[in-house]
Amino acid sequence: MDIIDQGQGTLFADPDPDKAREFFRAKNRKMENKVMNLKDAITKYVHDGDYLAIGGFGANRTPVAACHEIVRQGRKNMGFAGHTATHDMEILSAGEIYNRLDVAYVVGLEARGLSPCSRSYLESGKVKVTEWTNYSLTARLKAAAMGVPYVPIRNIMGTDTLKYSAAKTTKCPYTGKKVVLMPALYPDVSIIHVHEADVFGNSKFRGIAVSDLDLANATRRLIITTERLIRHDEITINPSLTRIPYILVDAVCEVPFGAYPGTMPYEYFSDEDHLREWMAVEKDHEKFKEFLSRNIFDCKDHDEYIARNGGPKKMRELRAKELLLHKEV
Amino acid sequence: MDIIDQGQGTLFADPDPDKAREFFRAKNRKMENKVMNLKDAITKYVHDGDYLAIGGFGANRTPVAACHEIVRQGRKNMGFAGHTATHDMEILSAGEIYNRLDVAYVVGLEARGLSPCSRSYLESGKVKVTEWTNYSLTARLKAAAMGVPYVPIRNIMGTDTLKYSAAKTTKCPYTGKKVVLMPALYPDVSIIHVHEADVFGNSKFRGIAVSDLDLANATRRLIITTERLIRHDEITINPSLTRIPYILVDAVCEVPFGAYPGTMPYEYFSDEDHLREWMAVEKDHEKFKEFLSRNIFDCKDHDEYIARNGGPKKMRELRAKELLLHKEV
Amino acid sequence: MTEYTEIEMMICVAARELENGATVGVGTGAPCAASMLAQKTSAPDLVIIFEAGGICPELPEMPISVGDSRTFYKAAMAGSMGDTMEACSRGLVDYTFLGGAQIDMYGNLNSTIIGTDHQKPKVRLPGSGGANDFASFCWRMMVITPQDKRRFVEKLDFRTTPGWLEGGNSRDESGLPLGSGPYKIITNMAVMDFEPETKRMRVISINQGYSLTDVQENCGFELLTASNMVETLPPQENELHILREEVDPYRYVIGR
Amino acid sequence: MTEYTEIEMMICVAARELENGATVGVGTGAPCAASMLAQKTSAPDLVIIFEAGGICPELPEMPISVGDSRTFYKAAMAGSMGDTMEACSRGLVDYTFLGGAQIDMYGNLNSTIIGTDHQKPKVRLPGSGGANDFASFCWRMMVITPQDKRRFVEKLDFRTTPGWLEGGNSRDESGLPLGSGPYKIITNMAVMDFEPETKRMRVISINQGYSLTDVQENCGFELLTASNMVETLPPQENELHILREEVDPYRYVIGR
Repeated sequence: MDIIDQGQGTLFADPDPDKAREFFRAKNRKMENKVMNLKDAITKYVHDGDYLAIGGFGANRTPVAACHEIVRQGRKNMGFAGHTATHDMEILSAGEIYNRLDVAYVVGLEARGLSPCSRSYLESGKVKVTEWTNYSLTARLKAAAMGVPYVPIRNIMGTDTLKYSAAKTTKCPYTGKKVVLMPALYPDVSIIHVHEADVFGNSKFRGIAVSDLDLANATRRLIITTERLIRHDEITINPSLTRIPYILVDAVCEVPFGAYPGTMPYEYFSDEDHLREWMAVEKDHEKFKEFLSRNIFDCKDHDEYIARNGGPKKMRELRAKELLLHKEV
Repeated sequence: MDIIDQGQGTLFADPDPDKAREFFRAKNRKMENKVMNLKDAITKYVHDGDYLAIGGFGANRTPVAACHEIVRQGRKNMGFAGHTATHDMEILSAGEIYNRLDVAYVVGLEARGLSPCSRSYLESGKVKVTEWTNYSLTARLKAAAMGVPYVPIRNIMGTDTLKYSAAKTTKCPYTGKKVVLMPALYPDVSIIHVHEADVFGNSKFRGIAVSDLDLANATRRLIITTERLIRHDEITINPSLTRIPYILVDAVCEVPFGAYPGTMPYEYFSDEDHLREWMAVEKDHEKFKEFLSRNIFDCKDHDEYIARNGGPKKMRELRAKELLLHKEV
Repeated sequence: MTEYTEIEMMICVAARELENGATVGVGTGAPCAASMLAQKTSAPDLVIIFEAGGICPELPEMPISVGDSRTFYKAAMAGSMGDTMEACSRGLVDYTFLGGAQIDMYGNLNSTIIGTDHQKPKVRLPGSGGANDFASFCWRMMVITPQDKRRFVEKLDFRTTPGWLEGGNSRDESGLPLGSGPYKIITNMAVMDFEPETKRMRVISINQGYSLTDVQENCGFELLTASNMVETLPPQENELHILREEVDPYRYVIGR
Repeated sequence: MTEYTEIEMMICVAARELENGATVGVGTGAPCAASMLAQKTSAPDLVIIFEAGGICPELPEMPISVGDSRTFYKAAMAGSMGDTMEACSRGLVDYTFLGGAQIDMYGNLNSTIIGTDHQKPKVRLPGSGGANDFASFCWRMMVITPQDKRRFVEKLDFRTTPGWLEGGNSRDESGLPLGSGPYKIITNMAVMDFEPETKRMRVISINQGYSLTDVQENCGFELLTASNMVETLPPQENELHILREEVDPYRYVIGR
């Protein structure tokens, strides 16, 4: 196969589908109770050096509690998929848990501005970076979900994004057109936050899926954090609503407000004050250390983090905001 | 790109994504009322010579009424995607509406047996056939949905299914593994039957999706037949349930029992007696002609077909069967 | 002695091959009956997957179609064909049962045409459907089929679905996923596997009432025989009871 | 004369480029404001699409994220990133608005790094996000950006997102979808398009209060000029009223 062009970036995850198949062959298929606390799930399934991917979209339906726990447990040398990684990236950068990064969108928090912490970590030279785009990473997950080594798409050609990626340009044998091959991305472990899951891991969520369906398929190990556990018969009564089937899931952790301070659609809006506080405090090393102690290291769990940041009253306010109740006058 | 192996079958649809893009560029994007009767929709959007694909799965959530109307209007020389085509294929074969066929699964009605009519039409030599598999056709639709000329998968290698397909085997430049490239399939027109749609074409259905989400994206023109029209605000109140967005849709036709005599999940089970009658009567040319007159050519529309085959009482029986009410004792 | 029919025999033998906690991609008929029987006997945690999208249903009765509403009744998920086939392609599905009009000594199957002219066949059969997909992707492919010379042929009229291809290493070299392939062939007369080096079909057990000669005489190619060939354990009382009373009370499959 | 700010000016000018019934893939900030303004003025049937999956929402207020719950409020569909990007790739999306730290004369954009060492950049920027995707796939890419020499540069530090690449036919030859490319660049001083042959940036209208000299002096490369260069129509009373009262009453965007 003639390679017309290729990126010089490093491929941080092996796209070989047969190696992935060997892993999936050994994966448990039984519908068993997988409920555990988040601490144990992170201990058991997230290891130093693993390649990690995070569901949701930056600060939307993002498993923030899991990101805190990863930092609290001090994971290091991980690979990370920066697939519109905003507040999740900010947390993981604070812990310097990764040293290999696939970039689509990083260091920014969209309209909110940039994270000084994420930014200086990436400017430090401590992180090996390969460039992609949001859709490129989606396509890489799709290739893994399909159990193939790559899928062809039609972006990034002609840019430095290709040059610093690990993609390859070839010619389509049907049309003679150039396509760029996105190598399959099989993360070692991923975490997805959902509205509802049963004890086996059958999961439902509302709102946009972002890339989570392909991510759930692509990842070797999957931790689900859920706002609520539900009875299994709430799954089986309408299996059309299942977004992630139990067979993909290794652990189910019930974490109410698990996406806070991000948005959980139909549940609570993002806490913009707290997100601003994060970005502001990052500018002062000492203050940031103190802030991280208060909000992550000295918190036993996410319940305590919520309690320290306004507790039930704040959650009710964010719910009202999410539901746009201020418009109902 | 080195071709290791390739099928000798004919490609019945152009996989060129730029030609598809030109079509989609001109496609109406406005959220307009697209309700029309089925007769007009078939007249307007299904043309002699077009490449046709049918949603659902054989006799499950299949737009049977639309298949009847195509035969009633006497379409000819069409291409057809035989993607687990069972009762739909049987109807279309009775009308000899196609002369080019991509085969995944045809002539059979699964556990029910074979259709003599479909079979003899394919044995007549009047139909040009290219071989695929169910997943190959799904992958071809996925490639079209993605706007790329092909996707690689890992089946059919080493078989005559590849030899009589139009697929090509190449080597993956990342892993050195062989993959078989499935050329994009952009049907000219497709019909999908759903439970509920608004007047713009935003559609919801329950149960398995089969390949209909990719099909809806891949096809140039799309007719939705729906059990019921619903108010637009039933879509917007929970847009997570929209399976097909209006922007893909050209016509919306309200056709209650539109999948009869097939199954519509949660609504009515298949009429096995009537399906058996179809297969039995096909063995006798004269009887079959008479049967087709009674059930298709002499019927004004699907309402009349339903009335001639048991009407409301039969529909209630099939609903009870679908809901397994006989088990509730 | 318990009475049983040959189809009951094959279903019971097939069911035993499915270990608890495995995944199986099935079609309608005997494969589905075997999987349901396994769930109700030795493999309560067997996970059934249908190609059209039904994942882990509680089958209330025998489905007529692999896409009918029974295939996702009380399921874990009513997904899509992509969901199922992608799961198979990723290696999440252990077993599949297939059939065909013809099978050769390497377990390749024909369900496309009888005759030699593809564009004008003597007999047009349904084609691959999901068979080639399942056989390409699932780890272990099994076949339940009557044993006769017209089915077990030296040369297929059309190789629809991959077995061990030309035997030896040919399957691994073909590009199909590594380590997958035909596993057991279950007929009314015997159970066969494949000799590990040549990948040729090999008799490993013979059903009550038949001899190796019967098996070979009803096969169009030379069969290998295992050194420790045994008699197939016939259907047991409890297997037959569950098959007849719970799995297929309306005799959709066992009444054929 | 009506008073307005430069950001208000740019949003009003951008909004007018979106014809009724078109589709637009937008980000947060000015692009979203321009699209919302267009919906409330000349393009009531403009269809807004967000990269994370929101398709045709009724935006109740300015989103903070292109994936927040406002982006699929009362939407036709809350889909996925794949749904959006595939629609763009198939040619269903007409317009997109992008930005960047640097832009060159062919409309290529940099939002990745400032500096030359990619592994240890002087300034790390967010990267492509969906910008490269939208610019590759959508038919017409537009940019809303302040005009200054540090942004409008001779040579990008990093070409994140494709414009007309090296000009001429280079984009068509690159493999990117045919017929797509940069369309208009809207700044506080002028509106530019691209000369059809060379694909170089060309001034087509100049905003009130600025001269061609101002525009050229705040640009790091030589600008072409259209033969029929005009004065940009300034924001109209009704545009400003709707922008201020309905589109962005909390001044999230226009208050910056």
